[in-house]
Amino acid sequence: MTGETLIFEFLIPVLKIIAVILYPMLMVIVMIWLERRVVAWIQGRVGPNRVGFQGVLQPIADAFKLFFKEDIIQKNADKFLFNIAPVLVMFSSLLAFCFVPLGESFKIGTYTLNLWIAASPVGLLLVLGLSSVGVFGIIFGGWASNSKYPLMGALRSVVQILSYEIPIGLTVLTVVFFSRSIDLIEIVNHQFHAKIWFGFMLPVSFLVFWISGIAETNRAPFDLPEAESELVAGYHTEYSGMKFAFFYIAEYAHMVLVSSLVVILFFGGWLPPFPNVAFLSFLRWIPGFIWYLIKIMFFLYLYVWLRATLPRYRFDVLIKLVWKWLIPLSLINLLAVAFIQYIL
Amino acid sequence: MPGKRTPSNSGEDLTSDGGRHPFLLTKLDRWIAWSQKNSLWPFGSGLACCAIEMIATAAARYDISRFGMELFRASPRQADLFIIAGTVTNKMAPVIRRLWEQMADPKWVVAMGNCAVSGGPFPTYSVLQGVDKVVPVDVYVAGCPPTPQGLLHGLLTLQEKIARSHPTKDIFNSDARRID
Amino acid sequence: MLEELTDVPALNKAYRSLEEIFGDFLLGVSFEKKELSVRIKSDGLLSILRHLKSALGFNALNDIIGLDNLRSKAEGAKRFSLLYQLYAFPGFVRLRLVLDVDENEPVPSAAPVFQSANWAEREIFDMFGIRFSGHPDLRRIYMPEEYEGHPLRKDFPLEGRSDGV
Amino acid sequence: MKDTRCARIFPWKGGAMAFKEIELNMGPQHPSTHGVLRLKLRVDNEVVLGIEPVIGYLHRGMEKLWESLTYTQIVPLTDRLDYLAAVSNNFAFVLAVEKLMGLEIPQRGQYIRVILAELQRLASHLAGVGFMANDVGAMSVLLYSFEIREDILDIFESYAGGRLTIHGIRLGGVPFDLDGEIIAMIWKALADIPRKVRDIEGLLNENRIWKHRTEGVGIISADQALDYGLTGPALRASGISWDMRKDIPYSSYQDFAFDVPVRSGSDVNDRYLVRMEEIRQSIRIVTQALDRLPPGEFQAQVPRSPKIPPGEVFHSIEAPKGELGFYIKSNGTDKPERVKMKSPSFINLQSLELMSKGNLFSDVVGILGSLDIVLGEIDK
Repeated sequence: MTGETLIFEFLIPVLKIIAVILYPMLMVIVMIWLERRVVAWIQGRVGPNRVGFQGVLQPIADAFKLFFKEDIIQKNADKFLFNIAPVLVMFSSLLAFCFVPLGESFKIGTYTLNLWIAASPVGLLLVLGLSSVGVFGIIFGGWASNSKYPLMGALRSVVQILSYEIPIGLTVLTVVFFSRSIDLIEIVNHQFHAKIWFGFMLPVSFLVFWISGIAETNRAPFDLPEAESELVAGYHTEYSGMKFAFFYIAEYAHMVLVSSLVVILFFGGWLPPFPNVAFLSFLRWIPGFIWYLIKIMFFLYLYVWLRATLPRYRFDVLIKLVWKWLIPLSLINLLAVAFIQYIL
Repeated sequence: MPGKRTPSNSGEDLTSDGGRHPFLLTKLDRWIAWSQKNSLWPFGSGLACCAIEMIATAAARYDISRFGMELFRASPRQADLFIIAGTVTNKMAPVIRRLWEQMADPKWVVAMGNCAVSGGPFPTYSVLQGVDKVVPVDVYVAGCPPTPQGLLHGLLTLQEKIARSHPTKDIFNSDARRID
Repeated sequence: MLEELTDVPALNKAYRSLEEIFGDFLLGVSFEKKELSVRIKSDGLLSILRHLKSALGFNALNDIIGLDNLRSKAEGAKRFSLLYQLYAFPGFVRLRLVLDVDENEPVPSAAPVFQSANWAEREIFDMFGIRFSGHPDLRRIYMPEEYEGHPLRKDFPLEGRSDGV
Repeated sequence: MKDTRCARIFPWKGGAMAFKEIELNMGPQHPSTHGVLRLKLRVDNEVVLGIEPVIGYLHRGMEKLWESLTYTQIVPLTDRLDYLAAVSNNFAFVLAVEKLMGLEIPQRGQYIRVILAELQRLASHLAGVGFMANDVGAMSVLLYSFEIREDILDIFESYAGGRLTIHGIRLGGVPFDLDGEIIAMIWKALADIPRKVRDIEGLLNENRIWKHRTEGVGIISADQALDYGLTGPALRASGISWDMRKDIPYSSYQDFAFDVPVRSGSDVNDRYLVRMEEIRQSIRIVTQALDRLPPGEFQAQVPRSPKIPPGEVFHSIEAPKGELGFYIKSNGTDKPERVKMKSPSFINLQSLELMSKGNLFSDVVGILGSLDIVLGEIDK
């Protein structure tokens, strides 16, 4: 085995596997810090600024502390499910990142480095599927705690996530109509060839997908499963220490995942903006990965903004919103897009 | 095994002779104490007047989020710091004790206000004369109610106390923090 | 004579009406600091309250106040007094009914007439140990269920009898 | 159960999919019970079938304690009743004692009392609205309202030295005169507050989610409200114009022009809107009082520990939460024979079950927030 093959065949895949864990973690750490600072800024406060430069080490201190906290398992809890729930949530959101491409491939000498781990031809399906597996963790956690508030949180979460899956599926279909592929890389490439991002072609799809995506991640204003003023802490009320941290991190990882999906499906992934405007071609000199991160950060910022601004939905209004508005809207959208596709 | 209690004899081996820890644990001690002091998540529990000042401390003017303490956890399982803000009555005392027991180790208690410290202006049949009769208190903050500055000073004092502590001792010695 | 007693026409009217219908139940009347208080017998309480509410427009029971007259009572007088504060809307007229009760004497509950009497009577039961017959849910309201003694009685020490916890 | 909106959403109720009725315990430690209130809820899935409030977790035995203290010693303890509106408690108690003494307060003292009480009403309503919005999920509103509240607390701090329980009204008048510096601070705060309040309204008033959460929720009709003895903004939102400041004026309130906001929707949103309007009216009152602040004494001559002639009196004022009254029976010494406090929150809380039945569990916290209760004055 030559040194080159060792590097390219063995070392780089291993590094990639490490990276697929590190990348979401890093994003989560940045996101937690960003959220606390941005929410503080919106509310006229300062936010964490004592630990490290401007408080950037705050999430690390939090995680380190949680790691050394006592792990309480209730006497009446279902121990197996109670333990498996945070793992399931964490596992599903991390695994989904395997199929999310981070940028275009580039060449190092003769070797082509792909910024993705698994280029699956059905990547979109896998990501959507894996991101929904997390709901099992929430159900298990809520049920196994053997406590009423977590159970109610879990029940809310099931209904909410199952309902909001439907508009997500329907809107993703419209993207697939145009790209003629459910490979995430192909979808981005198609936006490159089409010279327009799908978000501008299919604004309704984008809006419905984005709203449903927020609901999928249980974030404000759809944070009913963990509504603090009602359900104390929702499905993770009984969790402490590292298991709670898993839920906490998984929620943020899920947000990053949804933002990545929005960017890939509707905003051209790692493509620079205005690819067809000649005098803006210098934007291409910035690596695609940077563009990709900037776009994701924008959508993560929107998450925080919404959280600081809006009150929480009530359960019946939440369900009404999806069944009376989002699903019919996405159905009409689907028909319209299909019709246009047929005519063209 | 963080958090899990190991048999105390192994703990005694590690921390038997006072401050002379093995080098590794000393370093670890410092890191754990650093993280614990910088990420004190208070338990969002208010009892009486002092609770309003506690909220004012978290609000924009005084802003304890600077110290990473703005994550008021509603569930005792996830909190590190129990700010007992207000009068504890005999009816409430068992609840306070239970909430304290529900919190995961390591945990700290700040008695905020004269009522929590000593019963304050209420020497009556229904008021617990000092919360330290039911839970161990780390820092006492006097005042009726204490100003947010006062509470902040109490919290910073607690941070200093944590910085001086030896967390590994507590982890390996299961009886270190137990009081009965 | 009554016009000299109060300067509020609505109160005069109310008292005249009470005197007419429930004359047997009235024990006395006083007008002090612009407040009319009518002392009544406890058997007449419910019918008087109903009459005040339906016919005279005293549609809100503001509060029930309990008094322990242990130290100041005359020989042979009853130990406790209950004060019913009534309001009339519109017009903002205040009327007070006074009721003398002995230690183990049950009082008819006003809760069927005024919803607001529910908790007020529970409070008086808790603090003074006066029982209200016909109350839907007469339990202690402030003190724990198993607590012994009634704190606002004059013979109850301020620090309580036991150590509490 | 009433046929409410939520009963219609769950049409299978009682059918094959009926859920077991479960008991849910909210409190005494819960993020949105405003202190140590405990609610025993009976819920079917999320629909509330019944609520039983359990109080007394903050019962400090105030009324018993007062019987062993002199009148002047009692005044600072009244601060700790409704701790969000400490001055209003002083005000009610002091007025009752003065009525018993037959004491006349100098005009300037009365005006300063009005200024302090109205500033306190502003602070209390702001905190109330903030907590209510926080319960409904709009967390920034709480911080905005606390920021406005800080301006008022600053005034109190420079006036009396305290922030929350300031003991700002004393027997015979007020402890200090309003000097130019404090008046300038009040003017500045009055100029700032309407703008900042508009920020809060901009976040909530036309917000669709807010409207979903508050409109048609927690309804109590005018008759029921009277039957339960509701007072304060909760009663005025049910269409009954009752404000002690207007109807039985005390402490020179008849000198000021202000409106009593009344709404007829009697839901959570109306209670919120009434509070917001009252904030504006309070600003009007303070402006007038400052403009016409009469010169002269601000304190009547009162002995250090006055002996009150025997008698009994009941006096009530319009506190931010509702009608706050004190019944005092004196026995001729410097200590009262009995003091009974008529607390508005105690009465208002009773109506919670009526308002919440048939609504969703999430609405209970909003309704509780809209009642704006303070456990200190419920439990005494």
